[in-house]
Amino acid sequence: MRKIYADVTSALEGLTFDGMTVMSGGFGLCGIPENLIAGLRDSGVKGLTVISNNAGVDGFGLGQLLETRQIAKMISSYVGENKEFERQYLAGELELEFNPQGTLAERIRAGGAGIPAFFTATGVGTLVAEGKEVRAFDGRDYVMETGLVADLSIVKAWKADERGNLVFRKTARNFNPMMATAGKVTVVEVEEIVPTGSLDPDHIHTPGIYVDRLIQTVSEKRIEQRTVRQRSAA
Amino acid sequence: MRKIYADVTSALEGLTFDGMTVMSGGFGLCGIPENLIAGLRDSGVKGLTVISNNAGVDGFGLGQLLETRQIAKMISSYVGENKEFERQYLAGELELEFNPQGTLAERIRAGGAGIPAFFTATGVGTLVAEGKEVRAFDGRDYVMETGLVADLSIVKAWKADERGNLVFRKTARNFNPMMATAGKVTVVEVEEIVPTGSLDPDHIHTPGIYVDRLIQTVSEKRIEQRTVRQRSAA
Amino acid sequence: MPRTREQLAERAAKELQDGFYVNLGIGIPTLVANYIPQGMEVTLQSENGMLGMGPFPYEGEEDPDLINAGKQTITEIPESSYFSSADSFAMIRGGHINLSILGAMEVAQNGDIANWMIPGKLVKGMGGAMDLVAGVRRVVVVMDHANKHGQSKVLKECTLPLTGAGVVDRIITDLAVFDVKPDGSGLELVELADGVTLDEVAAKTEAAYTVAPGVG
Amino acid sequence: MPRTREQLAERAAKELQDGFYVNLGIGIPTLVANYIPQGMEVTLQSENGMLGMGPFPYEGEEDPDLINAGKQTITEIPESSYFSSADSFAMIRGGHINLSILGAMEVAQNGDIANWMIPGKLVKGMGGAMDLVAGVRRVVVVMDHANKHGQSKVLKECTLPLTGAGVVDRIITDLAVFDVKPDGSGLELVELADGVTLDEVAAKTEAAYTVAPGVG
Repeated sequence: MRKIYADVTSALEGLTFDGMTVMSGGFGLCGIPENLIAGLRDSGVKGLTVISNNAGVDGFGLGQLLETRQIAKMISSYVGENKEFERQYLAGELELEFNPQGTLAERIRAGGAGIPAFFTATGVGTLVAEGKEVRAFDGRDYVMETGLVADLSIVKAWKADERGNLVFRKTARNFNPMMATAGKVTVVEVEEIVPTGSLDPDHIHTPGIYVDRLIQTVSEKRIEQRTVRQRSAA
Repeated sequence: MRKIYADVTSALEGLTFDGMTVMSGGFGLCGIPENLIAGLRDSGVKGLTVISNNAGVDGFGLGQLLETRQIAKMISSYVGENKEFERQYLAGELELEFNPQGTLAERIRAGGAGIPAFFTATGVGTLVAEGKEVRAFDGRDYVMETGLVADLSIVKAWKADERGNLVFRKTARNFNPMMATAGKVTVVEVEEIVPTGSLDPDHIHTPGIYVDRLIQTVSEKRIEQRTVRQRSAA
Repeated sequence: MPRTREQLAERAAKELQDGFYVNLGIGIPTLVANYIPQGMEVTLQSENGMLGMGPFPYEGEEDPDLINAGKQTITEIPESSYFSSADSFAMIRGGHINLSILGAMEVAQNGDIANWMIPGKLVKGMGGAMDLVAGVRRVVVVMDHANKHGQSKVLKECTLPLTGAGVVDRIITDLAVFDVKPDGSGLELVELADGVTLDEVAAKTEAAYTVAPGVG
Repeated sequence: MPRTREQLAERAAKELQDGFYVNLGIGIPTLVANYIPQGMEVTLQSENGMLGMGPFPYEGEEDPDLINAGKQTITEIPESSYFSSADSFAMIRGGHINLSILGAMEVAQNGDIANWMIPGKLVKGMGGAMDLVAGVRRVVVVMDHANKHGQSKVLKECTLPLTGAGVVDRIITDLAVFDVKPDGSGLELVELADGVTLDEVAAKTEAAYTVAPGVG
């Protein structure tokens, strides 16, 4: 039970400092640690470098930290859905580093796996490779990319046991498992904490070793692009 | 059903050629594709480079391919359990490349993931780093290791569905998932083929995209080091 | 006559083959899913972490934990599997996806593609596009032949920052289909849309190209 | 008197801390699992792909799909999880394991360790040892102070090919405990086994070392 915290405030206590780097899981609004993001906002921490595939929407997800100007820099692959982001970026108030999505995912995985750098063909011949080492292997050019780590990773999972073993649900998995490995400290919010032993050991996505603190929360789970098909006429 | 083959012979037909490189899953005798190894032996293919963490035991697993002298080179991390291996190696009949186990696992993962090279601290300052590039990142030295691919990967899983989605069981998972990704062709033997849709999509370890051919087999699953504890006296 | 959006998607669907694993980009490429021939086994990958992507859900059955790379709600099918973003792009980067069909702002005769950034305009990011064009075995671009100013999008050289260099295999436009010749010698016109003439394509194409035997 | 194997394991168990994730090597280190204090939460990792390793099975309950890194049959416990070898060594290499306790043939005063290869003898391979010493946060060696010829295994410099350079944090022998000073200045003797004198250690140790205040 040592990993389980009562609420967002206690789960983040002592972990935040101005100028820190935070990884935040999720793809779009799917699988984001929405309660922990709100907790970071409430903590008042400033000058954050946030590593997250996207930047939330106005007023939700990381949009909340943009509104309060707590983010100094984003490392992302796509940030299209956020007017406040756009405004701050165009005004030069926000620094932005774009990574190809797969390179971002692999940099995080590498950071957690003790790999300081790797080569990928993604981005060769583009702006992404500028200033980076490019090297040929077997006649093809690859660019060297470096591993990423964070002072804090905030992660959303579906279920956890009391030892912090995690299971994700459907495409809400996305960046969460790698980020759990790449934070010096990893805090996880889940929809349900179950007794240790009730998750199938063959089906645990993230072993508890990567989880420092754990809270059970209720999530809004907002849908960004509700898209449906028509039922055939009866 | 297009991926399902009737037996080992048909599953390997047209895939073998002398001098080819084969990855073979398993750790010790746990989770080895024992029927496909026997199939390679029966195919008569020669001059194999075999990438496998271990080399089987005399007469079982890769030991079968050593007996018949079909292996020219092994890339492994530990090969202690095999007298015929020892004899051939000491006689200079068998080439051997030792990789640290984690480096071997990561090289295979990299090969399957389109990463031609990566840096690791493992082996720096040892024989393993000789002749390889060593570079400092953040003040620590790392050695560059390259990705591995194979002409053929043979893999053992527990269950598969008809589309080749795989689930492994306990520590029989080991090297199998990465090898499935790093073979130009991947052939998998499983204990049970279940209807598509009966595996939980959140719990599939290896998506069917990595599986070219699939057979259902009966495995001996020999135990290498049977170790037990005493029951307390009643 | 130039192909409509639906006709472009229908034509692009002819690139599919039985047993293929395919990643479809946003926009017209997404429509290709509607034209998979009956009985053909095609598995769709979504780079946010799903293989075996089903159709949009019926109203009331949307699941916020189940979206595609365009952030749209989707559904599961029997062969579906989920995985992390790292595993998803390992699949893409490692060359395991047979085919990527995606849109573009510009394609050059050497196979360069630009589809993520217009200097001076707000840049939203490349998302997974750079990984897809670099990693997928065959890259097919589906786009209008000309931009809204009537300028050719099939160019000698891209003017916009690249998404990938020398990565496109085929270009399907509303007027024609070009192959990027694997020997690097440029484009070959391999198909005209119904009612479109060689002269019309010539007039609207900046890139140099040869014409395959029997076309026109 | 020199510590027995069991006493060495018992002493090594004092390196454990509540909440630690630990990888135990083959031999004496494996015995450390028997001395985990009651109520202390220690999770054992097995580098072939398991976290939360249980004890050996009862006879008749062996599972060929469930072995440890020494290929011995083991069991599952409630907190167990399984993963691939790549994920296992990502855990090790990434510095997520708190402590590795392992045996050695030689350790040098700069923290070098040799435990995988004797030139001229058959080499079985390094297995996961190089990854463990390079990746785990704290590396503690448990070994006899001298080899079977009576020669010190605690050396100025290793004579055998290294498993890792400058990676050992502490050496526990049957005679004493040494810390490898983090500033690179060499060894410090921090503890004597019961009944062992400073003179005895001095006589049997090739490496240079300082003696911590209060020892001896």
